[in-house]
Amino acid sequence: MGTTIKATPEIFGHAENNFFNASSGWKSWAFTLDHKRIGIMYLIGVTTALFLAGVFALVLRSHLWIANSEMLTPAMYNQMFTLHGAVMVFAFIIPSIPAALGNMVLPMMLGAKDVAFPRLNLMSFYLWVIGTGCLLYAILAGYGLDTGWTFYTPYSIETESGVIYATAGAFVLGFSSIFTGINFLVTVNTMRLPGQGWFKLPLFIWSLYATAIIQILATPVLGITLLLLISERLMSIGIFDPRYGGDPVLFQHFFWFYSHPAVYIMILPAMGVISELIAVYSQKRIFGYSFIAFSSVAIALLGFLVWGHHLFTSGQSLVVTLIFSAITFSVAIPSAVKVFNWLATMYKGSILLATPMCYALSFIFLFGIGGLTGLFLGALSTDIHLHDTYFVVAHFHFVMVGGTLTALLGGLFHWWPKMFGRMYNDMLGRVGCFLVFTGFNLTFFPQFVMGSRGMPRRYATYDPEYQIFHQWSTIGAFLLGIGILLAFAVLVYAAFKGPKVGGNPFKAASLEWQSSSPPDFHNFLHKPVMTDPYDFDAMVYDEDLDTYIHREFADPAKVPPRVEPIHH
Amino acid sequence: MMPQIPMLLAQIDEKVRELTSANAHDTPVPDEAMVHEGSYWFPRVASSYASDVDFLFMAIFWISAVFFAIIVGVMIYFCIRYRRIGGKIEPQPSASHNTTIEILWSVLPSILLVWIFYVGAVGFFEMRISPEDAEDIQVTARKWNWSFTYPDGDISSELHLVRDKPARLVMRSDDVLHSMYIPAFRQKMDVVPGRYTYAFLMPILDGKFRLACTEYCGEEHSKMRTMCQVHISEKDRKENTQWITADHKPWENGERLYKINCSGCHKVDGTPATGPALNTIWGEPENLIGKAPRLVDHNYVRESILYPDRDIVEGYGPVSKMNSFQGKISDKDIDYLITYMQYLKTGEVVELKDENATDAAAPPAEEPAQAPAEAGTGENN
Amino acid sequence: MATADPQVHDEHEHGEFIAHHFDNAEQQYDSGKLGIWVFLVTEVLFFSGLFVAYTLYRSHHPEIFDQAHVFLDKWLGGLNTVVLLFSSLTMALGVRYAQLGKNKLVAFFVLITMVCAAVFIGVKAIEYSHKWDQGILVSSAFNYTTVHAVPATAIGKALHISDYLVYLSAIPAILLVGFLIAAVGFTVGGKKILGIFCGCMAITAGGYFLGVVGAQVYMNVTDGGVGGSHASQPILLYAQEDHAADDQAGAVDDHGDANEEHSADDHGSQASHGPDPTKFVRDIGIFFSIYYCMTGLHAFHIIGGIIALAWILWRSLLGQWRSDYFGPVDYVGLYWHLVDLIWIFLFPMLYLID
Amino acid sequence: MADHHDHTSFAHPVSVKLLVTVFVALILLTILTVVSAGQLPRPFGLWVAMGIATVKAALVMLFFMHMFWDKPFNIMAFMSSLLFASLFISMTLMDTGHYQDTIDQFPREPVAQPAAPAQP
Repeated sequence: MGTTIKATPEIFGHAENNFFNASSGWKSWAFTLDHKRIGIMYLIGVTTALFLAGVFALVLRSHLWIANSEMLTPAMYNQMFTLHGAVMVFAFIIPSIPAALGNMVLPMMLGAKDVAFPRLNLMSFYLWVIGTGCLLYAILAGYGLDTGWTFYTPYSIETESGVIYATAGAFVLGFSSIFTGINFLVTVNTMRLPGQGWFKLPLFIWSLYATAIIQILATPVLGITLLLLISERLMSIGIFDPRYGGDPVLFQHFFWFYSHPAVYIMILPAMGVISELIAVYSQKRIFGYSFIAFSSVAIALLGFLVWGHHLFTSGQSLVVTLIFSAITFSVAIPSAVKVFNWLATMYKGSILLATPMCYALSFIFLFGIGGLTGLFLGALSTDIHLHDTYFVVAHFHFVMVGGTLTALLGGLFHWWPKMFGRMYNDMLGRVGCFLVFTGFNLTFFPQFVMGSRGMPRRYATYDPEYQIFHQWSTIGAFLLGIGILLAFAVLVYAAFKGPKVGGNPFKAASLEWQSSSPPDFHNFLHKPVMTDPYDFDAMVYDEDLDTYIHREFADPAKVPPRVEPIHH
Repeated sequence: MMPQIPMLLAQIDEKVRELTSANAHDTPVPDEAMVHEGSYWFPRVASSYASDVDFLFMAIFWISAVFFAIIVGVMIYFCIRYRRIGGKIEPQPSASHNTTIEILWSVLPSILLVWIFYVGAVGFFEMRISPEDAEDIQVTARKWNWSFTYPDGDISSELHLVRDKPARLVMRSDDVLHSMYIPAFRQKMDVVPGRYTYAFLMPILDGKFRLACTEYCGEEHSKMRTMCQVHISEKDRKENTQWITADHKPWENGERLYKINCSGCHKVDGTPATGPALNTIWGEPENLIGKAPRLVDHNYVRESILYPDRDIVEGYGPVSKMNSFQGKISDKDIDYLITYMQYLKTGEVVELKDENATDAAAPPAEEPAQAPAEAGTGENN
Repeated sequence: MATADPQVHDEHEHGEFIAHHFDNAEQQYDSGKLGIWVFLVTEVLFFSGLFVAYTLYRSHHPEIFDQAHVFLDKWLGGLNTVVLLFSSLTMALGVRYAQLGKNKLVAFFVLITMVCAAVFIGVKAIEYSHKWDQGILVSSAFNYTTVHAVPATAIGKALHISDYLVYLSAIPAILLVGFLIAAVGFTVGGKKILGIFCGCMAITAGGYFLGVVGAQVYMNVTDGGVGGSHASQPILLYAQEDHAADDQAGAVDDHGDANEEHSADDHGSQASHGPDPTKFVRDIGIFFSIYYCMTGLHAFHIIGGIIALAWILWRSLLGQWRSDYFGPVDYVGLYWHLVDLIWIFLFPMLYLID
Repeated sequence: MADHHDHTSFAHPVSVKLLVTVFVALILLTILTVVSAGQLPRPFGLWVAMGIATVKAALVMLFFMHMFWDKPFNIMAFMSSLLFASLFISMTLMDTGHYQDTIDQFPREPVAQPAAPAQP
């Protein structure tokens, strides 16, 4: 390692000419086909949705501070929780990791210049904007939406709130999600670097690939479901409307055929992010690569066979209930396999508790609870008791927030220097992580107890017995809010004012780290060297650039010439 | 860490119970016996299968706790043991793959999962399949209250059961989805419009327990709570459920009818809710949407019950939120309700003049209200 | 796909049709091909919801399907099947000639495909308007009256046009006229390719009227259609042939028509076909809810297909296809065949119930 | 210009003869299914009709959609949609079949006539 390395900053270090200043003017963003810019626009979008829905959540929690609160009218409360759920699910969580982080990282991980269909990618973003706009229009136009994010019939047929706007919004958001899925699936299939076999892909790619499969197979069913619901409202076609011989339980089948796999759209990319983080910050080859990879695909496919567990008390038949319960347990295995493999990866590693790793460890803790409490809900007799109580609310928040949001934050901290070429304040980042972790547990742990004691969900007022739990929960929610704010504040500050950083500050080995930070418009100024994404020994430290580069570039003679011009 | 939190929370809980009992009158169903008296995790065990549910819950809890403790323990240990010191990246070599261990940690937990599934399924069938000798209680859920019709024709707004006597709830909804949930019984079943659903109840403990709607059903969803009272004998129950009799004053019958049918949307303390309060309006002119004001008299009340979308009071529109009670309520019942409204307004006790005549005038109207009783035997129109 | 991004300037390294992020034509073609297949997957699953609804109601309420399908005319459905199959053939030929780089032949076959699509829509318009006339609507609005408002005279009958048909035909008529004017305008103005393109679009819009006229003539000649087996299905629900009984039954019989001025002989001419509304099973309208959802969604896909085909036609006229760049024709072709595939199943499911 | 068009390995023009043959087969099958409709005893009619539709679909997919010459992955991707659609149908059908009697027994009151006949 004694050789002096003459790699230029433009290629591997902090690049002054990058995709941010490759072109300028608002049109260069609004009509951009560059996956990185689209990713950043997506990131801004989903973060806005997160904060908006987060404010709804805090309003809800404030209302629930006392048992018979009159802060909100029941009607307003119902609209609040509906919008919180709908915006969080459709406008934030589903696009969060795939569309924001995935867009940023996926083509670069494959050594590609862009996704396969850049225009489809841009269209997906604009559909997201339109769909979210429709969802929000339901509030702004004074209609409100009070069906719960699940739109269960017949209430959603009868209510006077803006169901059509909201369902149209969710419909459009569904297509946004489908287009992202198609794009990613095709990109991974056809645009890998020569020599990059399926088992040389980073596990984040595997998880995004599994996610794309679900997006493609499940989301269209949401589309038709919402279309039928809109028809039902406009013309009472009678398929879900019991007044005309329809079957409300059928709607639930339709809805959950999409929405249960959608749960895995939310969590699978998070698992992929965690696989990357654990490996990089332990500097160890990921343990059981193929098991983690195939468990993603297994989860994606098994996820289609378990939707009926949302219908255990809905009037579903006993036999089908039994089948769905049995298959539900089978999903537990691949999830557990992933957790065990992450732990095994840390074994004998060189663990750096940087902010991303803190989020990764939080993820294991919170997802562990979220996953294990799923057992209570998968088992039939306990589910009868716990169904539609706060236990369920706590369970899925542990998975969705404790899992996905934590992973999103971890991923953002990990790839932030790559995206912006600047480093964040690690100490403040860790403080933010601690606040998120503590606030989260304080918010949702009491809800398990409440639920098990019989507190139903979606209640605007409740028995005073539960008040103390609600108060803990409310305090925790504000703490969680502060934590998330702090995390984003650290990131935003770093993007503009943070110290400049080279192409690969964390000694990561996947391909996106072979570019400069921020990357060039064409992602790479050289042909990236195909390398194992978990072969950390291949990366060597470059003193001049203060960053890690692939050892092949360590010899000046081997640095390839620039093949892609930046400007003309 | 797990054991302390429950203890700590239990202490806090105790304290809150003291504090909250002071303002218990604010709660919709203030009843001391209904305050939480179960264990830390559960309400009281009041049905035959509740203890099985609790057993499985605690079994999963401890299995999960052990796994969770191992995972988090190993994670923390690794973080300390293998932490990066002084910025030197020095991972030690170790295998990155081991099929045996992968298969082991896939298969061993599966065995536990199979056991959990089996116990859950057995408990589930116990909860769902009613024995032959269970009495059928007809349940009607509507926004936002419950009515329970017993085999002898009595109706109540609270569920009354007899201890150790199995009951099968035959449930129907008048409007949207609801769900019947009795935490102390660990029993829950959705009430689906357009069909019947069934729930099996086997009370083993007498007392009053909460009954709540757990499927979101609109504005006052959280007010759709009532009680389930378990009596020690059939006789005891009869005293509580039998009610429209000559012994009662007409307004008393009206009050009970109000509780079953109207209390979800109409208050009697003068506050407006989904519909206008019923205690002040009798004999007063009401402003109607798009129509001249109208006096609240016999005709208007009757019309409002049967054709709620005709004359809508200002402030409760633009369209009526009320379902028609046509075919669901008899003329006599309407008269009872009117006497109740009169009583609330003026305090005067009005006797029904010609009970037999009213009775004879509308005998078939009673019919549909009883229809669910025969429904189990395959009535089909 | 030709790139329009101003940020991309590396065309000297690629063929002009290869987007900057692809290495070569084959990679681009394979990506697009996989993309369209995956898109077809989403289409199949999109329709699957309706197939679920169909399967459930058919298996749980066969009586509804037994009764209700007689309102559908299997000959019109069959005609549409043949039209779509033919369009599939021409589409496949279009793809073939795109692969050979013969742009004029591509344009020709794509135009035929578009015309077939328009004919299909025209026939559907007749089917729909005919049903709306009779009050054969979705479940909640199902309000069947046997006799539609047809004038009594033979000539009046032949010329009779439903109001709904006029509404449905408004947009195609506007398109027809608009494209005709544009075609003439562009041709005179010297923009030959645009002129040809608009002419083709006008022909396509004309295809709609070809379908409408053909199906309307069939309807008028057969007095409301034969293939629906109004006459051939001797099921209980039909009104009895006995006219005398009809007259006694008065307003509740199958002539319970809104138009009171019907003469007696008109009664006679219509009495032999037309189911008796009093004999309908419960929820018969559910069949039509499913029918309208399925065929309506399918028709939307046809219209979307016409738009996509127009894009292909335009590029064929520009002569852009070559043996290493024909992807878009292939992709649109695959989409078009899928629309055909779905119809292949819808036809027996809805029209041919025994 | 690019130098690709000499070795275009990915274009598979199908012969006109084959396409027309397939079309003729499709038309014959269509005629067969229309004619046979209503002629067969109860369960068979449906099966025959759906069987013919499946054969027609197979012909369209294999030859018009070039599946016969396509990459295995594309075929697998498309076929998976059928798998998942049938999963959706079968599980839902199985469930609703079990509780159908609770719907059929339910005494449903007729709904008031719709306010106005729906416009197109």
